Amino acid sequence: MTATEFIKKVFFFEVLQGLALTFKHMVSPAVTRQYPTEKREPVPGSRGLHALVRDTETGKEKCVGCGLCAAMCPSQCIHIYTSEGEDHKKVVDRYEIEVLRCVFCALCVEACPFGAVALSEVFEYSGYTREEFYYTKEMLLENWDKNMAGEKGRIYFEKFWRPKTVDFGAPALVKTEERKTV
Amino acid sequence: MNANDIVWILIKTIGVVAVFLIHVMFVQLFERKAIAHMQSRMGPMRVGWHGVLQPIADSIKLFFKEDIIPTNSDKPIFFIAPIIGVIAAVSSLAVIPLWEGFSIANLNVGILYILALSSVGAYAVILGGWASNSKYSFLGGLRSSAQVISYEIAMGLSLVGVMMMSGSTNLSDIVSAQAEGRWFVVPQIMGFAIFFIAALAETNRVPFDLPEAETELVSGFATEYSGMRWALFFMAEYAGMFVMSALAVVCFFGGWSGPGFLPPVIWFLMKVYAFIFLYFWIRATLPRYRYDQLMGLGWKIFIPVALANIVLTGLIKILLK
Amino acid sequence: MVPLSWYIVLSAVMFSIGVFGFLARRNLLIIFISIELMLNSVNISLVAFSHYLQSMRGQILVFFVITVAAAEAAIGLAILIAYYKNNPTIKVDEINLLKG
Amino acid sequence: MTTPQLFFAYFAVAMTALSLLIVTRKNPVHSVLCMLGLFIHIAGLYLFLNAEFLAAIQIIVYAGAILVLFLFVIMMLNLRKEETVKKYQAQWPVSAGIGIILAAFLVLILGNITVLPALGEYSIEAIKSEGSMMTVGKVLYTEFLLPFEIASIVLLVAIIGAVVLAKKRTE
Repeated sequence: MTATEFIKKVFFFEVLQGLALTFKHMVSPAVTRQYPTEKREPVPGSRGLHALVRDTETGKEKCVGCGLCAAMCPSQCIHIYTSEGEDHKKVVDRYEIEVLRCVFCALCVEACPFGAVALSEVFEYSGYTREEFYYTKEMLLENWDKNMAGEKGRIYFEKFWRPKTVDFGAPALVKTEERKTV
Repeated sequence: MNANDIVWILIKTIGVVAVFLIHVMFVQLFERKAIAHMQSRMGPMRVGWHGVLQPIADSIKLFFKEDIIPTNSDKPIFFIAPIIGVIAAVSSLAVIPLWEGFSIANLNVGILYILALSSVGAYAVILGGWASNSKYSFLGGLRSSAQVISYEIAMGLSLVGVMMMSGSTNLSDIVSAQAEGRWFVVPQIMGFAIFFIAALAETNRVPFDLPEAETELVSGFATEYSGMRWALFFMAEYAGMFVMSALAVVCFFGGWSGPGFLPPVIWFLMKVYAFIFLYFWIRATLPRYRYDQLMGLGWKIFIPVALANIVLTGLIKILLK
Repeated sequence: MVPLSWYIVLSAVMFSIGVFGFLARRNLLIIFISIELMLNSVNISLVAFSHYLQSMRGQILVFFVITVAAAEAAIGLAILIAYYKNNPTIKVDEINLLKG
Repeated sequence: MTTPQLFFAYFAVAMTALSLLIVTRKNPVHSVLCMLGLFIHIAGLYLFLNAEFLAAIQIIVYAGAILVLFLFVIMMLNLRKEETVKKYQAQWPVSAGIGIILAAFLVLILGNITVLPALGEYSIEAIKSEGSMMTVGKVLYTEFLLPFEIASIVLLVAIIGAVVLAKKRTE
């Protein structure tokens, strides 16, 4: 042990350094956010509670009941029941999602050719029973009306998903950093 | 002693204990806030403005919590242990002089009285840990017993220098001996360092909180305690911290003395709270010691250094005569 | 004013209880504690005498008794532990290595 | 009875009861706890007899060191199974008889003891004016200097002896 080391040890030099560091942190502002009163805006395109897109023209769901989303879903939480309506058209009777099983991978949104299913930005939902999270078609449509209808829904599909059958015009070249900032 | 004296002593006692209970409630808010800010957090924010009413909410919660008694515990000892702790810690307040001429009992053996009660306080931890009949509690109790008897020696020896310089063990006399800013911390810097570190060990605070090391022993001796009984242990710990800080202020930092623009009691409390803040500051900074390091430090470094300090003080006192 | 004889009687009664404990118990630790009890009862009488005779010698003697008691406890418990390592019992009637 | 006598009566009853509890408890830890209560009462009695320093020493050394040592050993040996076996030796009635006879004997002999009135120089006022610690110190370091030094040697021998006894044998 050299003389400097000895002196440092006797005068608790390293302990004092540590104390100085903690003191510095004490006078610097805290980084925590007071969550329920002070919320962070969700990033556009973030994956929250499911929604079923309502067609503005017909006033009904866009979904045609092809079942691609249910086929893609890794946690198998989408259940679709269809029947034959007039003119041999497929009618979606029930479209149900078990939200508690969902892993929010958004493969269903990617799979859907019509842009009929979406993940809204709602992330605060809670309840006392499991049954509350068995979302039926009506609940999913209502969720769309409440959270994603109008311009927000359009931007959601145009910027992030661009489903194959929907015409968004010429693809605008959006640079990566711009996408992040939207 | 007439009836008037007895009434006056009762008033003083009740006043000091009441103020002290409020102190215990709010010092833990102070601790949570201080440590939170040192970790770039905010601490309690919900109850009242910046959480100032949090201690009251906590005490109500603790008061109504279920009092769980382990089946195979030794029930009488399990009940008595926290009470011993809190009585020992709170009675130490009796000799602490808050300002000139004010202490509940102006004992001639003040320092010895505090040391005696702090050693009785160790029983709370040992017996509580033993009576819980749990391995964690038991290990916590054993660690505490060994730690407290080792560090009490170093602590007593470190105060001998102060006793030699003031020629008294009466706390008021020690403060008067430091009049006009001749604080004993300057000549007794070695004694002060040992005293402070031993006080950390004696009150089971970080970095010597081996008896309640969370990562190893869950909550040490207090693992099986809940509700009010746990709160009594908690109170004893904070009371011990207050008493040790007050003892440090009285013995090394001139007690209630200070420039005249503030009343003496404010000076005293400011110094004590500076010390309590130092406890929290150290808790936020340092990691926990290993147990064998702790014992080695106590026996191999602090006791010899404290003895050397006594010899040096005596030599200098004779030379200056 | 409390008469001196009261202290002495208290001390004598405590001493006798200590003697009983020393002779009757099987647990070696309790026997040690009984010895401490006897020493303490003697200390009480010494301090009482010191007070009533207005002399310091009784108190000084108590000081030395405490010293010896500390030494005795340390050595006694060390012997106990050393014995317990070889032969795990602390009942005095089972500690009979020297019995032929 | 006057107030001091009432105080003494309380102390006497409590101390006798605690002593009996100490020797009759099955569990050594309970005995130790009663011993702690007894030490605190003894310290109170010492305060009553104007010996503040000894009262403090009684708690610091006896309660703070010796009794913790006992407790430590009891816990280290962990003798829970010992509680189930009988606690007295076979000859315990004889021991009880000896205890009672000794108590009766001592009380008969010493029950009426008195001392000559106020002989020494250390009256209550003298001790009060100087402080209990100062008076003890003065006598200890003048008249009893040699015994004091010998006491320190006794303690040193005890330390070394305890270390040697409790150490593990290394070949």
